[in-house]
Amino acid sequence: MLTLLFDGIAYGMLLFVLAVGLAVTMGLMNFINLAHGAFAMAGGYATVLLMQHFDLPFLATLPLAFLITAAAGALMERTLYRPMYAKPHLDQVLFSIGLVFMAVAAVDYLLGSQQQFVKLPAFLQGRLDFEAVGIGKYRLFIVVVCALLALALQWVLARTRFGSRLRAAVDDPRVASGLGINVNRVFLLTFAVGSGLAGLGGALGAEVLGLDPTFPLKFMIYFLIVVAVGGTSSVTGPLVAALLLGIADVAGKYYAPKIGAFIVYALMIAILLWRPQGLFVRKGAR
Amino acid sequence: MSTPLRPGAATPAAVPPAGAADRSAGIDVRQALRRDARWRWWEIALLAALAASWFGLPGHALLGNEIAILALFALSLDLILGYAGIVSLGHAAFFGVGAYGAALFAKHVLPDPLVGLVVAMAAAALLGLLTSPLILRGTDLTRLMVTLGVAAVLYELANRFDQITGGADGLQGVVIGPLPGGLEFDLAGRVAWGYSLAVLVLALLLCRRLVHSPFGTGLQALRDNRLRASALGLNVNARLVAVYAIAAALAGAAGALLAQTTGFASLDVLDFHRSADVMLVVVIGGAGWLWGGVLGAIAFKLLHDLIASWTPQYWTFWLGLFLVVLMLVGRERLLRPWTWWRRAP
Amino acid sequence: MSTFQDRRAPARRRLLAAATLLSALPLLGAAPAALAQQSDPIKIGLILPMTGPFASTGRQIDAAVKLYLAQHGDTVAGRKVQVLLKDDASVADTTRRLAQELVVNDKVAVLAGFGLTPLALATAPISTQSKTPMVVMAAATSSITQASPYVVRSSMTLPQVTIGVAEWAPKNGIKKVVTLVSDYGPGIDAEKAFKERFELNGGKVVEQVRVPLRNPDFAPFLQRVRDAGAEALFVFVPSGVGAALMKQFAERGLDKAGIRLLGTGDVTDDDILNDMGDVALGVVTSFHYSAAHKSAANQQFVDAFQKANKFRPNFMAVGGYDGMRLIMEGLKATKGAGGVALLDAMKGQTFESPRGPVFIDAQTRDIVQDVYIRKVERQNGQLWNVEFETLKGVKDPGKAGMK
Amino acid sequence: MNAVTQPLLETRGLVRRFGGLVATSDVSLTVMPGARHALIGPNGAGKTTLINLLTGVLEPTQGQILLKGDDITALAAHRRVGRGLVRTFQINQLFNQLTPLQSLALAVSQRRGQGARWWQPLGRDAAVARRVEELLHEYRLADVMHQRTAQLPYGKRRLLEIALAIAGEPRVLLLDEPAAGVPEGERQEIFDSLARLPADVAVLLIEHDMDLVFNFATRVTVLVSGAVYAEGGVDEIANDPRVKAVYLGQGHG
Repeated sequence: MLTLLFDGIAYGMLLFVLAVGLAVTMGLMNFINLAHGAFAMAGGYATVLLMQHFDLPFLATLPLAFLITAAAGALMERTLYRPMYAKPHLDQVLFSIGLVFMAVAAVDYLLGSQQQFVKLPAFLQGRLDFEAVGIGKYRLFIVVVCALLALALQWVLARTRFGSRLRAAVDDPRVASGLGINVNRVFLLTFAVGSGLAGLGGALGAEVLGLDPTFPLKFMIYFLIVVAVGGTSSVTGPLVAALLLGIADVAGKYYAPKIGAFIVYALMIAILLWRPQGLFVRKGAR
Repeated sequence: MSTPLRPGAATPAAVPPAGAADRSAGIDVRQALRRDARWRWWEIALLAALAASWFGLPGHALLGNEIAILALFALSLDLILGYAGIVSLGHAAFFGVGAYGAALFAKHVLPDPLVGLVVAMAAAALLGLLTSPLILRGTDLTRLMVTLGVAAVLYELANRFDQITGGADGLQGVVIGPLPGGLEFDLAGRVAWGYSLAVLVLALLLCRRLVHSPFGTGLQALRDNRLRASALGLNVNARLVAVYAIAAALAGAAGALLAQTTGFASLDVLDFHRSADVMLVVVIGGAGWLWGGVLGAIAFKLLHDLIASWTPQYWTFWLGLFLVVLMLVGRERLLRPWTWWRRAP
Repeated sequence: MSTFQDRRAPARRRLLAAATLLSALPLLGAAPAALAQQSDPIKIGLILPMTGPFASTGRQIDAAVKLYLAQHGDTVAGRKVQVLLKDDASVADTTRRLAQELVVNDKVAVLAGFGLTPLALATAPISTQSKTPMVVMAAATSSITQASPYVVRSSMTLPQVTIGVAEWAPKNGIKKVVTLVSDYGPGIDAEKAFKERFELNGGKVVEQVRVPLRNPDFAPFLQRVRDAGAEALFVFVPSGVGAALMKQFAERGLDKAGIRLLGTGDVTDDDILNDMGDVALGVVTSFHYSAAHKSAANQQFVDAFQKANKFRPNFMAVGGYDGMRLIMEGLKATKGAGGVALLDAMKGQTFESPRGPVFIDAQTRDIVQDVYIRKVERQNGQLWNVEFETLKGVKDPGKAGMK
Repeated sequence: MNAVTQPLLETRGLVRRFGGLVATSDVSLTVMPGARHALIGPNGAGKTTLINLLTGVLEPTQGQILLKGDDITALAAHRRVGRGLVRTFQINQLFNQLTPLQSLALAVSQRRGQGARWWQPLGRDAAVARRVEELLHEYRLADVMHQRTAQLPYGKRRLLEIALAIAGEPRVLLLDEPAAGVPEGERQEIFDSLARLPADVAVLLIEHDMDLVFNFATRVTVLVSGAVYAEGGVDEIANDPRVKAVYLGQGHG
């Protein structure tokens, strides 16, 4: 069932963009940031509000969503997150979940608890039908955008100066700073970009995943699965994990609606039993 | 003022002047060690307060009952989190199994609460044993995810087999028999509260013995340094499995208490927020400290009720704020080096 | 000694302990206080999900209750009526505990609210035990009224509203249908009711899909529907979820494929209908209330409601509004007495609700009302559920079947 | 009686590879009862790897390890300890949250098979208590027995490190650079404690500090890049030009 496969891929791609930031920041700062979903939500709401109040076209709002959340991310990193890096994981988990609670309640208060909607431009609605296979235009759009992002990320990490610095910092912050790399700046940038990507993902996903104040809680677990399964040391890891998750989820719901979610979790446990460090890890992870 | 409080070592008398090792021959090690396990006045006071609350606050039996149950649940998490250093975001799994176990047992087999309690604990302990291999390997993140996954799987199963569990509508028609002495669970919930308190106190006493025993010390040892623990000849994995099962049983007891005192069980007992809440409770009260669970539970519930009654819609915001500030400011209780959280040195 | 106790500054521990004990004190005071004054005002315990995924339900009902009291005054037999609003965050055992507290401590005359079936079911035993009437303002599983002889329902039951569309569809040349419902009490009710009535009228349900209550993505389920090749899809999902489903329905191209979307009114919930956009246009639903219902009573209700709140009233609101009416009228009849007297006073009430004529069946304690077939249309720039057919005085078939 | 003739600890053709790198290549070693056996070699000679193989922290790629004649190659680390094969660590491995008192009481209880008891307080057993007391005095820890290990001065922690091993009543004791990082002032305490080790215990000592080695050991094995390079009495080794070349030549300490 190709359509199904395609949906799975689209869903997975979306999850990838949403979660990759989390993976990188976690790998880089060894910081478990459950509040990642809050940035995704921020991006989603940014798009919705921009469209509603400034009636910008959907496409125009996407980069804005990225920038806004990235800025927010940078700000938070500076003010709130940095002091937490040194703390134990448990503290980080609770700190970030505290942030999630605040974000959820605040959005609820400001914008109400109801679902928000993105009015897609006409050319993204409906679907293309190649004889057996039907493909939603918007999902195609998602796949394309996310694929491009994935390539871009890979390129940045592998080719650019920043990428090499980043990888150095991931390997060993102390050594990196010894090499005269400004680790703090790398952290800041990475966090900002990661949050930005989440925001972009949220904007793209609002249509498919739905958008309401409980978004960060609803999808936190999915993000964590992607990161835990994919490992935090590469871009490919989370990508594969996200695709796997997406396809498994979609297929599970199609063929066994009642236990769809069950399949996802079972799969995760199985993989983590087989590879406690995740699918793709350099040795000597935490 | 704080001297009577500060036990043992802190009082000058207890520490022989440095270098006086040989003259201090005849230090009674048993006494010295016993000091760790000694009851302190505030512990007695807290126990008394718990008892007093039952007589003093008849109007709040239901809240009290929930607090007692949450405290027991937190105690069980603290045992693995604070003492053995196992992080879990899926502790609700055991709570839920206990709840459904007790409810189903009462519905289909025997309405007697005490037997039901034991059955539920056994069921939860069994699950603990079965899932313990999952928490022996991997990183903290892995452990978080796996425990979380187990709870989620159980949730889905309970939802799937709704003809047994009642699915999303909850398990109806659970009737619980009277406690020994013909004590029926009354509408005001005082009997229920007494029942839960009694179980809680028993569990506290048990855990207290546990953590001061060689076994308990061993747990703290392997939390601090697994490598050395096994170099002392401790079978680390066996210890972890054992404590995980014990904690599971206690969580199961908490679940059973909930099901029995409300005569009802719903998917909610397996929900993620249970696991998250109990984690918060332990941290608010202080991990690695038996009373942390109790105080945490009281603080958490009262906080919730206070804020919620003031602004029902947005209380989570204040809870979040509280957490963020707490973590940013930090507390000596939390700043304790958790070597098991860190990269191996 | 130096286990953990020792290393934590005892001062802090003492403080924490003291604080906890202190914070208990006000409760101590509160308890007698509550008993002292419980005689004068008449208390109504209103338990709603004000937080969590179903917060909008609570929002709507709360607003409606306030509106009713504002319009009709909050005194009965010279006594003030005091509504105690509690948030259960749609957690069943919390609902139950709150109900218990309201009954035991606050001595409420009646319990009301109950956003979802499990919440109502969990509480039913309390109302039975304490002989406190319980007005269900939202939860819609048929069986709730049987859970306790003290339950009165002012909302609707799913079979009741479902049969509307199940009657309509076959008459309009729709013979092959797939059903898609949320996998919990109401959903299963709807599925059952639809199948029965629809096939009774010569239709055929070719496939039945149940989706988990909370799930991110409808795509795979809708794909199933598409592959089943039916003429129409019948849907029940709790309000709020419907929107996402409808969008994906269009995005799957099911509409292009000529598949009609049928459903209960939950799917085209007035609360969010406007934001759904054109995908909602032409969706046919059957329901007991539409904000667009043509009647003076409704006009006035909707205007007042929208004046007081920034959102449109939906069926939840009307459920709360009528529920409040039941209670207030009942209390008037009983001179403010609660318990069985109030229950009896609520049974058999007949009145003109914003939704149309309704009456509380004395046997089933369930609401009997008109059910309307509506189509989503755009009128002066807004989307509305426009009613174009009416089934008069529909009882809950769920119960009709049983008795 | 054959305990005299039979080696207490023996390795046969022990090999350990990390990927391409060979950390231990074909090491065959015998440690006799009551031996004072030193294992020396330049940094990266694979000394610690060997210890890890012996104690079961690592699994050998090839070869056998025998304790009192029986094969323990596949035995879990904690079981080897039960059989009297005990080690200390080059880098302190202690229980930061516990006190020396608790740590030792735990170690002793564990040794006496009471480690898993949960129903009675730590150190209730009189024999255990007595042994703990002895250790506290012997290793000069009595005065700090109530302080958290994390807060002890380094020298004391080093002593505790050794005391914990001794508490395991070893038949074979593997000392991994016991004096490592100990300031001059405090070294003496370590040396004394080593001198006091029961005579029947076989000791395998890894050390850079040649004074310590030559004071303490009777037999020396030189390890170079994972393989046994030379073995013999202290004097032989001390005067062996090849050893001087590869090892002493580099200077030590």
